[in-house]
Amino acid sequence: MTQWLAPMESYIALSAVMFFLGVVGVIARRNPLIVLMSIELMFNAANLALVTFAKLWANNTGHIFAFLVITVAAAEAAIGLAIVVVAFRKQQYVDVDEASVLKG
Amino acid sequence: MIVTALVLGPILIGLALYALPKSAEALARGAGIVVAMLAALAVIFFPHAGDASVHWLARPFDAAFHFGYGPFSYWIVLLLALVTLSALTALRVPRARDFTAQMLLLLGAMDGVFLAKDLFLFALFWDLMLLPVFLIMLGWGVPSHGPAGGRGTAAWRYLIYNLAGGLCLLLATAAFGVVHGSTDVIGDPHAGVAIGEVWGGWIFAGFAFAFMVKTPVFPFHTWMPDTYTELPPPAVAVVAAVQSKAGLYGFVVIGLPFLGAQMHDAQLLMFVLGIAGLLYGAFAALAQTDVKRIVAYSSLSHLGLMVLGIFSFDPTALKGVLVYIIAHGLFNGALFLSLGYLEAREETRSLTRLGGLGAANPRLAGALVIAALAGLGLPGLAGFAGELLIITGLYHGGFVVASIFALIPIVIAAAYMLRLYQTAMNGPQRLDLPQRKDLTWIEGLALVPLVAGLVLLGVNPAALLTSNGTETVSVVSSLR
Amino acid sequence: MTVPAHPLGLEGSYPLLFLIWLLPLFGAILLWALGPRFKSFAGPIGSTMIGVAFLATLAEWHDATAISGGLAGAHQTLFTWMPGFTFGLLFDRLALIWTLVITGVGFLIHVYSMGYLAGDKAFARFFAYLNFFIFAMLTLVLSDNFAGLLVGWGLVGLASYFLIGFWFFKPTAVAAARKAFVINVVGDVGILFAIVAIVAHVGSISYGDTFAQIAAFSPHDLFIVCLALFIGCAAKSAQVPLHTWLPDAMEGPTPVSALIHAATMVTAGVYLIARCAPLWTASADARELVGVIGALTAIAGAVLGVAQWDIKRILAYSTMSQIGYMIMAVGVGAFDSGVLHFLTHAAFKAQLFLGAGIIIHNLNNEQDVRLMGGLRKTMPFAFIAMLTGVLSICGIPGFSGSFSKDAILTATLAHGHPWLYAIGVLTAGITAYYMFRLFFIVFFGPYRGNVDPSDLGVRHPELAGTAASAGHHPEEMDAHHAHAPAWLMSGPVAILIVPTVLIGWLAFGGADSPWTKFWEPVFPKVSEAGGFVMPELAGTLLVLAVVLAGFAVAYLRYGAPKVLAQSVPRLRTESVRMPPVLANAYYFDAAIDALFVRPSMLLGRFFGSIVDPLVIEGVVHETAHTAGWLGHLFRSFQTGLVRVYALSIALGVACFAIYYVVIGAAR
Amino acid sequence: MIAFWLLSFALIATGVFTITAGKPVYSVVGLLGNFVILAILYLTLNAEFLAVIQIVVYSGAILILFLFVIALLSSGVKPFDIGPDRAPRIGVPAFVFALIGLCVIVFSVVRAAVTGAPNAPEGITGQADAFGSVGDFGVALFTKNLLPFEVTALLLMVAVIGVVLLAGDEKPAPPRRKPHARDLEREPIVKPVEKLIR
Repeated sequence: MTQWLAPMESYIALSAVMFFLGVVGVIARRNPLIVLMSIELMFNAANLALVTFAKLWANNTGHIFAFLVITVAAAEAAIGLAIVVVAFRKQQYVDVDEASVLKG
Repeated sequence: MIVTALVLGPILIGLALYALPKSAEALARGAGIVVAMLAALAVIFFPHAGDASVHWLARPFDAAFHFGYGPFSYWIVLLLALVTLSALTALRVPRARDFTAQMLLLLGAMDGVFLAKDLFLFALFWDLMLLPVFLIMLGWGVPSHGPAGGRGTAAWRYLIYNLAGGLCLLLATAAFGVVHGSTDVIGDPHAGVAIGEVWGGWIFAGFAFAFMVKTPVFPFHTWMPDTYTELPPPAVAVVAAVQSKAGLYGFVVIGLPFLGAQMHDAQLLMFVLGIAGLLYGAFAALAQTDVKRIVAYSSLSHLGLMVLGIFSFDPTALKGVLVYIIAHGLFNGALFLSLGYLEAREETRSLTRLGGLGAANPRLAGALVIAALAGLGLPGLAGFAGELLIITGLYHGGFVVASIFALIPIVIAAAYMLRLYQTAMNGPQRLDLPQRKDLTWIEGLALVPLVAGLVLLGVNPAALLTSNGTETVSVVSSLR
Repeated sequence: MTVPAHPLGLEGSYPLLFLIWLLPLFGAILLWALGPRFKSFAGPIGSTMIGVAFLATLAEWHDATAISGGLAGAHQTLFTWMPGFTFGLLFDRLALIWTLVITGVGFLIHVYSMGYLAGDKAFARFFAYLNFFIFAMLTLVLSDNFAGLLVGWGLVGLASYFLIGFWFFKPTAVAAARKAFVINVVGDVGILFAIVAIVAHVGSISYGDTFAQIAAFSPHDLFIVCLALFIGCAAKSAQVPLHTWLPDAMEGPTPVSALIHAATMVTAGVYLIARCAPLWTASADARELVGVIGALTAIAGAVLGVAQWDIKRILAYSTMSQIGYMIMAVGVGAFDSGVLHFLTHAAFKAQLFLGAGIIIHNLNNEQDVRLMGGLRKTMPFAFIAMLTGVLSICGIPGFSGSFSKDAILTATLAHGHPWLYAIGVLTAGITAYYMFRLFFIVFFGPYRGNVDPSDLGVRHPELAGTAASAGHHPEEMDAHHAHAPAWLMSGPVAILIVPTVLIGWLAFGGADSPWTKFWEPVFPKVSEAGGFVMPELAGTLLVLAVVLAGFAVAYLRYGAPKVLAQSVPRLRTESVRMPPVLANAYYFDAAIDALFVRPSMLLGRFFGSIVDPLVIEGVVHETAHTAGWLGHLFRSFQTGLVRVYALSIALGVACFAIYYVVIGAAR
Repeated sequence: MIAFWLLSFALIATGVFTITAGKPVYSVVGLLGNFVILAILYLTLNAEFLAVIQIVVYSGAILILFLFVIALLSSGVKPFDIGPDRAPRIGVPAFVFALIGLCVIVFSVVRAAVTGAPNAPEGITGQADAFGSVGDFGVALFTKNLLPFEVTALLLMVAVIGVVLLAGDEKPAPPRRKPHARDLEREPIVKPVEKLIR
């Protein structure tokens, strides 16, 4: 094990911190673009955890999963951005709070 | 194979009818009659058709698409086919294509309930059979004179009451499956394992609530008069004749074999409710002026008697319940169809407005009087055999007081049935009412299966029991 | 295959019995289905069915009376009604007597009806009902078990319902029919309960098993069974307090009153008790009860007969009174006397009703005796017919009625019931009084048909059930005086004169009479302490004295020439001064109305209009409101803001995370 | 060790910058930095291929996509952060939540460090030299996990079609609801954007 490698717990903790940053972003921001970026942050946090575990278990299935997550993230970003564009066209401005059709 | 066809056939053909053009009313109606007739013939000629079973669920409990005849369900399914046949033949309804389709869906769904040998399947079809009734009430309902208002109200009330029951049934079924490990148990003599005490109470409560709402047992009956009043006559004939038996059927095939201890615990309560319903329905029927409400409340009374019969745990009473289930289906069907004829002719159901029709409509009067006589338990007709056996069972089981209570409604039934018949048919001929033609021969023919059944069963009720009724009765004897 | 002898009779196959039983049913179905096509042939067809049945009954006489190994009568098992409950026909001496009367009198009345109802629109329907009644009555008496008896019991009630309400356009007839049916259902329910108790104790519904196992009942249970059976008898045989339907039932056509409400159906109660003689023999309490009720009915009916003006109602109350005698007789254990009175009563009461029918028919449906008078000259045949009937019912020695009445009274005393005996003798006097009252008012004095009814005190013709309401329907009016030959009506009456006078002689000779011998193998002997055997001649003379007293009073009040001369004002005075308690029949109807009918209707309204919509639905609505309120509460969580949703998801996740970390730490 | 701490500090800093930046463009920049640092971390974890993908796909493709959309929507105007905040204090629970989350993580990490578990499981001491290499990854991807890979292709295709369906509509639909007063105020800002879309 290489010397400069930090303990695995640190990686997991780092991943968690990143994930929470993403969550806070989703909750606190109203700009849909920034919300989407926060989601990307969460994806990457998950990826980091996956890669860490792959290293820990010496099993590259984690890598495969991370790869798939990246793909899904790409698709998600594309669709999310498309929705933003459509919403913008319809409502002529962009605000997450305006998408409140679900209000009971 | 045949049992599966009995369930799926009507449903598929019913759905297929929607492919016909709306104007093909005669064709659709003819198709409906043929399907009902085939169903009846299939039941009559293949009484030994084997079960059809496909295992489809292993977790969290075993479940199967399992249909088959049981000692009770065979006769109920036959009754259902006959009543549906009569109902479809008897009366014309506007938008016949859609109506026939709904009636076939109802037929299939109810066949599913009674033929299901898997509890889970039973619960699914239980909810399914509510939908056609609900839709028919929304689409063809006749406005009620009842206190509740328009037809939408009654339809929603029907659905909500019965879905509440259906939900409890589903939960209880799931719990039963988890506790017992399999739901493929109905009618299985080897599966007669009592459910333990911890869960048994809750499971029984769930089942009992569903069955009591569906039957209905007093005081869960308030959906019934409105529903029966507003459903068009062919549909109410089927619903009142057969659907109300689903709850009793459930008590017999699920309650007695699997939840015997809980049934015993609930005995006193059910006796009180049964007697209350018995008297309540009879007295309430006495004072109604809407002819359909009279019959609706009379049903409450008769169903109360059947509840007493089941909860007496007496083999004789249980035989009586089987006879009375069939008899009640036959005469209720005949009554509601006759009242349907009456309503179609006179455009009113109010006893305050009807009168003196017998002179111009002797055949209609004949149909109504036979149905009414069966309803009041005239000795020699089927209803009497059932009543006699149930009350004998009650007395024999030691419930002398209950058996005396059970006698009172017989007298009251005579009063309200005759009031219904005489007010409408007897008295001086009234010229202010529409003078329509008497029953056509086809309208009379439609009632023949029901009336013939009443007479045959009255003369020889043993036919119902010697061939098929022994199994459940043995369950009861082992319970006592 | 050897069939074991049935405990009640000799097992075998008796095709003629089938014929007797099912021929009327066949006739009923035929006439009901195809009636209108037959037109006036419906009458002959219906009559033929019954006539053949009567002949077949005569042909079966031998089987019914055959005795072998202590068993009398023919028995045939037919089918299994329910597992363990078989249904069969039993044709023994008791059934024979009833079957003879049912088919014999039934046949005569069928013939009579052809004349009485000639031209009626529903001629065929009437004969269908009559045939159906005969079938039902035969089911009742031929059944070998209680369930079959109850089936017949219910079906005769139904036939009676149809025939009382035969003119269903008359509201009074409809109401009377309903009343009769409902009260009879009370009786059915009584028998139903008895069956239930019998099955519970004996495990069978057959007479044979039941009588063989009387020991299975405790005395208390046996009394309950007898009481339940007697409720059925009381309803069917118009015993106090279930008698109120019988006078109203006179709304039906007169032949119906003669056949059903005099000769046959109303005596079913007597049949039942005679059939269940072993039960009554075993229960002294039941004998006491039934005897008292019978005596009570006898005198109550007789007193009411004094106060009636409708000729059919007078006869109806007399029927009630006479059945009271029979019930009293079988009640105290003198079964053969009761059956004898049934037989003689069937003859003379049918005679009286048919005679009255001729009068009513000829007077255009007038039934009020005050509007008759002097008919001795215009209707001599009716006069003779009624005279024999009246002499017979009053118990004038030599006529049938005297034999049976004397037998009953002597037997009552012999079984140790002096009070019942006294009531019986008194009733005989009252009977003579009201029958001769009827006789004098109808046949003597001037004809009052053209007197203004109000001068006679006829105030409420509808309430009195008189002809005013009966005769008003045009359909019915033109029906009569139609093309029927007179012999159709007079013939049966003439034939009936023979048994009315002679049939009682069967019992001549007391203990050595053919009648007593006939019943020896059938009825068990009831021995009672305190019995007193009165010499036959002394009893007859005592009764005769009382009867003559009754006759004398009637003569002085209605028959003396001085009285007849001013009959109109006298009748008016009597009508106006009629004690209300008698005019209202002891207020039985009002009491039943106030105690049962009105409360039931009120309760029904209360349930249907108040409890259902307000109480039960109210509870349900409260539940629904609670659900709605909860929904409202939860709705406020649905802000529509995605971010809030995200926050709640995150909080949920956090909860899980904390849970696992903490739990993990704990482990 | 020190490199890891530096990298992680930078990672968190860029993340915070991403979610707090006033303009989306700044967020994109922050995110870019975040992803690059992440790629380096991947390298430290022997995930060479993923590191490359991270740079190429994320930084190169997805973020460019974001930039395009930002350019499309805002081109010279400032359409964001408009209207009253309908959940103004939502940030507070969010941060509280984040704080709790962090505490939990710290707790569990500290506990793991103290108890020494779960570290590398028993039996997996040495690692193959090839672990994490592109070849290793490729073999795993195209043999054992071929089906998921193919399904991914399908997923992307569906996404592409979806995007075309959603955004490919040339004509903007007329506004469905009645414009609020708030909308009317915004009219001058919006118009040039509409022009651009057309």
